[in-house]
Amino acid sequence: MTHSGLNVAAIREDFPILQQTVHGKPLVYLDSAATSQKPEAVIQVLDEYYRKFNANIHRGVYYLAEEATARYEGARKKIQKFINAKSHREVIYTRNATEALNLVAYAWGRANVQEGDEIVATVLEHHANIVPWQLLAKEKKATLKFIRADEHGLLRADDIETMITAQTRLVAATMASNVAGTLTPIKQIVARAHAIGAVCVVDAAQAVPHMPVDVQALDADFFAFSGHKMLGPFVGVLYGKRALLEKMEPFLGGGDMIREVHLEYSKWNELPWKFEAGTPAIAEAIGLGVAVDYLTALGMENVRAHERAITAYALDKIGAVEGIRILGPLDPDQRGGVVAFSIPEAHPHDVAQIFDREGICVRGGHHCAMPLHEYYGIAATTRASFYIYSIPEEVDKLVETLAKVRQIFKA
Amino acid sequence: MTHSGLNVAAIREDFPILQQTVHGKPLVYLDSAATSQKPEAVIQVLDEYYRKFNANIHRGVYYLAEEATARYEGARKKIQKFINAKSHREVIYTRNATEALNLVAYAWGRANVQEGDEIVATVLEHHANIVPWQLLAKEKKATLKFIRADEHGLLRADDIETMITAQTRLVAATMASNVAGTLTPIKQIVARAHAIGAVCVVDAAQAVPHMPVDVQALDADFFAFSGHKMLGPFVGVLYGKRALLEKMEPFLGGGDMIREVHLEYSKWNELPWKFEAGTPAIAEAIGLGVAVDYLTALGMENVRAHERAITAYALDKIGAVEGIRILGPLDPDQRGGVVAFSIPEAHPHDVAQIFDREGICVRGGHHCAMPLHEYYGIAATTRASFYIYSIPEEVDKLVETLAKVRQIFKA
Amino acid sequence: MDDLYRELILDHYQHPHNHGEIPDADISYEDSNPLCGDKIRIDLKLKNNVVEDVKFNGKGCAISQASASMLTDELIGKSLDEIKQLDKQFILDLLGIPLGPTRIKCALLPLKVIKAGVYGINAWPGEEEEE
Amino acid sequence: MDDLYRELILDHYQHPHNHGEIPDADISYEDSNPLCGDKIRIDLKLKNNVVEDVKFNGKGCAISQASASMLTDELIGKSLDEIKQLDKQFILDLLGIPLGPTRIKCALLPLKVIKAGVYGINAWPGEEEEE
Ligand SMILES: Cc1ncc(COP(=O)(O)O)c(C=O)c1O
Ligand SMILES: Cc1ncc(COP(=O)(O)O)c(C=O)c1O
Repeated sequence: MTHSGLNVAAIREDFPILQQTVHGKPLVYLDSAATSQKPEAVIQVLDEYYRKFNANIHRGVYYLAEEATARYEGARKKIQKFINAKSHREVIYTRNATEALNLVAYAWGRANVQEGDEIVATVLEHHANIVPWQLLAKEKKATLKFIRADEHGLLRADDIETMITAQTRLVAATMASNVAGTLTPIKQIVARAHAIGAVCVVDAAQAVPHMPVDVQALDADFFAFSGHKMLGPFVGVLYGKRALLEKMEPFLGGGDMIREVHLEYSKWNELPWKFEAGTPAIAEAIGLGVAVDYLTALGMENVRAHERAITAYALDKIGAVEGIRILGPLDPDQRGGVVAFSIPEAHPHDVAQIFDREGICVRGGHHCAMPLHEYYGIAATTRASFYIYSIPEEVDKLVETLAKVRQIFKA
Repeated sequence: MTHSGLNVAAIREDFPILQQTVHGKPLVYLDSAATSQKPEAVIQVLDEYYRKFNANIHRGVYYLAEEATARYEGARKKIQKFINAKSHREVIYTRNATEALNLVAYAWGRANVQEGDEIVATVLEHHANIVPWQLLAKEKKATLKFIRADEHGLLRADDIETMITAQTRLVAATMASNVAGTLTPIKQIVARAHAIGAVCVVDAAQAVPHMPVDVQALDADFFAFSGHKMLGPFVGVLYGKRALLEKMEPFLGGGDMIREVHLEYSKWNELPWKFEAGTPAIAEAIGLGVAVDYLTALGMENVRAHERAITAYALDKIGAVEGIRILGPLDPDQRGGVVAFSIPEAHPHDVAQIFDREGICVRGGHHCAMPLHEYYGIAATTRASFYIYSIPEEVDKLVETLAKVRQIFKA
Repeated sequence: MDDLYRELILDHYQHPHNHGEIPDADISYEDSNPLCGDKIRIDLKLKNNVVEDVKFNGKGCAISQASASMLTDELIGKSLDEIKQLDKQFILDLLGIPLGPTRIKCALLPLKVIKAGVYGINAWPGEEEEE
Repeated sequence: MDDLYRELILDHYQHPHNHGEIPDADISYEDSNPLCGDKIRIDLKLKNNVVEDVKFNGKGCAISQASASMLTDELIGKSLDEIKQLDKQFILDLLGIPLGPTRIKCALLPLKVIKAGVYGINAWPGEEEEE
């Protein structure tokens, strides 16, 4: 039904968790924006790693270490291609998107943001793209400002122009909102930041898993995302332009990020290792490489088309529920596959709980975007989010269950 | 043969990787100080996690999320017991030991170390317990000093007394050296630090996997270690005294570490979550819990006894090789299960390479402890390190192969 | 009807008891659940260390609101020392429904607020076991 | 004998050619392998942009030392432009042994040093493919 080029039935077969029942009901997983499920290929490569070639990397010359290193670095090159970075040196493994953003705040921000400077974010941001800038602004006595959104969750074009000023050193913006769903005009934001000489940090945690991305076309300075939201294990990625990364001092100190350590001084390793201190998440990076293979084989254009279709269907069906309020743009071309909504009768926590009894996983709360909720004068929402394995029947179940919720809570 | 209470033959059965052959030879894994191998139980729980209850934690009310959260937090309590922390709030998951040490440097160090203060480390440290202090000392214009070791790799008692002075704010010391093997008088170092009002940061990366530890008996302020060196996956732990952690500002900002986020300000979450920003390594933490179960079932006294015995055997056999130099104390009571050595004929890289041809995994290089090597006037060493699955026959193979190396390299 | 949302709980949620504020309260404390942002504030009016009046305010889910409504009902006439004795089980018995670990935090938020108010600190004794 | 340590390599390791220093070198550059700490320094004496003399210094494994010894042998009489053309394969052919990814870094260290010296920068063109 999605006319997307994805064979969703076949895809679902690849995800063991989707074969499960919960509370006696088939699992309906609608929380992929929080974390995605993993295909068999990713689960198996982790298993294989521990059974066949687990070793610490980079410094071992024995077979296991060579194999682990080759696969770890091989995965980096897959990721490089996936986001079209110019060099593998621009791809830094981090713990998650959050750490990637903090790395920029600490290693670039502390050296380049001074008292009186401005940092500009947007009201749509996830906490991961707000709190690091609050901490930085406080330390440096800089000002943190926010580009506003209109009532449809679209960033205000006038704010993009006027908020980013000659005082702005850094612009932090999401490419896709994890609540409103909004696909932001990120290219335009990057261009505006560059026009006044600021760097632009893109939170791509909800973009990279769901649509084709090209960091060079975007001209992003920094670009953060998380493996666990794109079929991979718990590992994150920071892309950074080489020229910027070369100039930065390290963030974390320790093994692997050094070239030489003496009691009195140290010299740093080359990129990307300068920013990878200590033993990294080796198995997880390798797993992310396999996840990237899986997504590449599907084709990210197809992934986007499928999600656009199911989101359109969901907006339609959920939007038809009486009294419901959906956050964000109603045009599926302007949004990713998340639909956050509220109903007057019940608190999202209670909604999510009743959904759980039906085997449906949705999230109730502020989704790590309290300011966005505050901005729209709403305490919390219930959120359904989609991925390559989501099907319209799951949306139908959600809508049916919503009717049950209202039945229970009718005053 | 080890009279240790460990049934090593049965243990070896639990480790799939040890059943493998490499270059047609049975695998002899002697690099556990770099990373340990994983037992079936740990490998299986990771697999089970992804197949049955993968979900993001803390904020979901549905079954998968409840289950993942309960297991993630349950693992924390196992770790708490394992190191005898007073509260689970004192156990913070990090990426690895390196990040744990950096967390202290950033979140405690930057707030408490001032210009002219002293930080004291030791010449035995791993880069992970040197570089963060170099970065901190540089930023704060503080002085970094090093407690010296004697020719047997034992820390000089006089230095412990005289180097730690009224100017000292922080003492960073390893509990067990990853090269010299030295078990340091860590209790005495902590006491000395406390006597002058400094905090003591213990690098326990080579201690926690190998012997009983008790953070309360030790009275350590901070205590860092890595799951991957103790049968677990890629995740680290920072223990910190609650009173200290409560007073500290957060390190990384983002989801989960907050109580409230507003555009203008944020409030932090309770411990330990205040220091866990973003999606953590959920599967890995759960896996570490299972690793802790495994070690607990063996009994850490037994683990230590086994390693002491095999180390004594190795010191004997390797020490008998003509012209060999072994770093560190020769008394097995004073050292953990690592034996780093050099032979005059061949560079450790070449030694390790020839060992690899025999299926033996040893490490050649500086083992992330360049200053230690520099201190002993040696460029690099070859290191064999042991764990619960190591057997004397593996030491025998190592010694035989050493003879082959000398044969190849005889001038 | 779902057993989690039995009549009584819905009734307390939709028609909460002791809802409001006490302008000249002797003790008042507010806290939020970091997992969902729900907030509860409780005001106490005392006479000889015994609760004479109590009101709560806040927005949240059915569980946390019903818990606050039921708990405040129980507080009237209790001494501060008696309040200090209240525990997790007391709340669970009041609610009388099975709760998973996440929802337990919702249920316990009002207790946490009242205890922190009474002890005058955030980390009241026994907190460890409650979680 | 292990094929990795064939006679020729051991010979260059134990009796390296062009070992030493050129005090009045026209180009000299030093670099280390962060993976093992091995260091190589190469000094060049030029005449009309052609290498007249070359010496290397450093401590390291048999592979990196033999590679330096063999490479420096080849440098004499080469122009700077010719040196810029040298690539990974050139070194592997000189050594004539199979190398895993870690040991390749040992083998390529001398080439890296000479290229960085000749280009005068750390990141010489083509570096990407070499790794
Ligand atoms: C003594 C010591 N400290 C710290 C570390 C760093 O551990 P990780 O790389 O897991 O952060 C290691 C491991 O190599 C170690 O041996
Ligand atoms: C838009 C956005 N940014 C950042 C993050 C943080 O990702 P992580 O928790 O993996 O660091 C998320 C995930 O929740 C997100 O949706």
